[in-house]
Amino acid sequence: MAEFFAMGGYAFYVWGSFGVTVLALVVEVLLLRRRRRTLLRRASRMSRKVSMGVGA
Amino acid sequence: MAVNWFKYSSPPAFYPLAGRLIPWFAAAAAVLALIGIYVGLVVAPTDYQQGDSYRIIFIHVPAAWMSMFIYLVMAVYAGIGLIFNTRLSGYMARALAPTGAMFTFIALWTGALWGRPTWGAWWVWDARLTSELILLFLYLGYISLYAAIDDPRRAARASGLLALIGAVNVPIIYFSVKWWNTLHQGASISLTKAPTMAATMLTGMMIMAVAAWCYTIAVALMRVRCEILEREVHSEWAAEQLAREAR
Amino acid sequence: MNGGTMLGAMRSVLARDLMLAGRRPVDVVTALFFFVIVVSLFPLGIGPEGQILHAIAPGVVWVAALLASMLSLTRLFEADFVDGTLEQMILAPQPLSLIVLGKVSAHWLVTGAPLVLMSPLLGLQFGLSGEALMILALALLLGTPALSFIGALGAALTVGLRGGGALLALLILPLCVPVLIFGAGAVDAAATGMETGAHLSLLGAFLVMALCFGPWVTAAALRIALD
Amino acid sequence: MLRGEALAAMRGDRKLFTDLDFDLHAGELLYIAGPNGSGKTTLLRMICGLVIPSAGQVLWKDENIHTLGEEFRADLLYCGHLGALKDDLSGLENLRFSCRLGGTPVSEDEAVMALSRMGLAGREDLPAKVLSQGQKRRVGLARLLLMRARLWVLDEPFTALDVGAIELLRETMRTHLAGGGLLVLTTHQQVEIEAAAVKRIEMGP
Repeated sequence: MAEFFAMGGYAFYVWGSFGVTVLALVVEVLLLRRRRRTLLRRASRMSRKVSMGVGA
Repeated sequence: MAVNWFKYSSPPAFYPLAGRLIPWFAAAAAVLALIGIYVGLVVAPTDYQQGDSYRIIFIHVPAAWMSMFIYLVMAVYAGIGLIFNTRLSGYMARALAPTGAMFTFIALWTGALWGRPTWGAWWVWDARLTSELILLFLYLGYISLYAAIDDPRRAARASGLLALIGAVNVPIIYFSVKWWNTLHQGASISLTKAPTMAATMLTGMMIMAVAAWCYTIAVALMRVRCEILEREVHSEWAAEQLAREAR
Repeated sequence: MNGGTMLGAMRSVLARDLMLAGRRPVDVVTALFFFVIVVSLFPLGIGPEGQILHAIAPGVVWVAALLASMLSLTRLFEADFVDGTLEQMILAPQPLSLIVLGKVSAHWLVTGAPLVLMSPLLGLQFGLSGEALMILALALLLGTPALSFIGALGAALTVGLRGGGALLALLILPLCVPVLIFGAGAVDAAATGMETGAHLSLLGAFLVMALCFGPWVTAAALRIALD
Repeated sequence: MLRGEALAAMRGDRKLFTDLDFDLHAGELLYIAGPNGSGKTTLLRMICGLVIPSAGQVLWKDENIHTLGEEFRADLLYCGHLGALKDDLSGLENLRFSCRLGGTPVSEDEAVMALSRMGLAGREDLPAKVLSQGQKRRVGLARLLLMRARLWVLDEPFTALDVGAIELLRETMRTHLAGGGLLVLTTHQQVEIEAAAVKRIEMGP
């Protein structure tokens, strides 16, 4: 197992590549989910305001 | 069939369809990526010349392919948007750009990490790497132009035109850079040609490339859904959709 | 609408822009001075060693020419946009691409041509040989109009936007790479005594392409910008 | 002759107007009225072909103006709220350039005559930057006297003009309409113009 992670002495380069790639993909997905959540939160605020306005 | 396509080219019809497709592509991307990584890191044998450092190609090559394909697809969407004046294709082009830029960055990053043990330098003015760098600039230009224009319709059309011009220029730039590189006798070993391609390596790379496609489609669909809702917030269907989902 | 009046519109735009440049000569001189100063700064930054200067001369002159033409192109359509003339140009009963051609020609005559004329003098500072100086001027003669057309496209895409200048550079500089490579390559080849024909013909091909498609695409970009 | 069919426009994400129709024949006048921000200028620019409608189309002689292209633009004269004048050029140079751009080259004498009819006699050679706001407008409007366009589209033509100039402009418009021309304009002033028919579009807020 340790040998696998050592990558024949190239561990830094190989894991550096794979790690940064995974990081970039995860960050992209997280950013997108946050964008969507913000959008929905703003919408729910808006619809609450509208229904309150109707109630009053 | 044709009727169906036109139906889905309108944002209100496309939005739920995209929502249904996302989980499938995301799941396919995850499964394929796991298989690809297993093939690339475990099954594929160590290269006798480069040792294990060559395993970077399982990321690098698919990322480089994606960076170019995405630009091309983006330009096609932009062209459709300009010619037929459809909103959705503009949104799609916009939704692909950040992912394309990210894959370009990954290709550059892994190229540098591969170059250090192989060429002894983090950066070499190799034709492919240099073209990739210029491609990154093209992506950044597209994204900046889109962001700089306030009116969404002008933004989509102007940056779409830029994407088309860029796509026409990419081959010219690539051949210029390649020619320049051979003239100045740059690095001659290239990342893709380096190891003698064993069948397992090729399989691993292909699986990773398909995984990258699925990932790109899933992410682009997620982004286009946000884009549609943000742009069309004032239309009735989008407001209803938002209200339904916000609950 | 016969050919005479079509070219007439182009000619009148060309004549008007030249007249305007004549009334405000500062704008013309600025680009030229910028070019001269940038080129002259390199020896100061690198040191007066003849061999190095000789080797970097083609690249330095070309990059400086590229930056100088970007600098002046930023405002190519801006003034016409602000005072409403651009609207009238789009509504003119002549093809907008011809009007664009007129504007770009005027711009090149005013800012590009002086660079070409000045370049042999700057090449002398770097110790280029007689033949290399000639090729330098010739390559710039073919390359700078192509740069003007590419830059005009960027100016049309960014007309009326805040921070247009930096954005223009970001959009356009990657597209200028081929011209830069073959322009500087021609001079480099001349300086090392190699064949320059291939470089110059490719530069010529870029110019023809820019001439054919540039005005047309720029016209489309202007229509989008004013929508 | 000039027809708008189910026109719609967006500004940003907001709808400015939808389902707007009009029909204008030779000798007729179309007023576009409405408060600021109601989309009057957008509609004018749409009639000229500068703005592409998000739905519907504008027709000239029963053909889409974008298909007609130059043929339509040869019949069109548009004066926007921007004067299209160069500060560094004289009134005369400005006028002659804009006429040539519009496809009607005029001689120096004709241009001088038009400028003096507009009350700018003796000021033809002053650079536009020293002219007053009203004088600049007059230089812009002098085009109306020289160009033979069928369709005039004018955005607030009476702004910054004095009584005499307004009278002159009214007279010019009357002649244009009587000769079978079409006129589309927006204005805040109440100016009566005789025409074969006067139509109005009220833009909503």
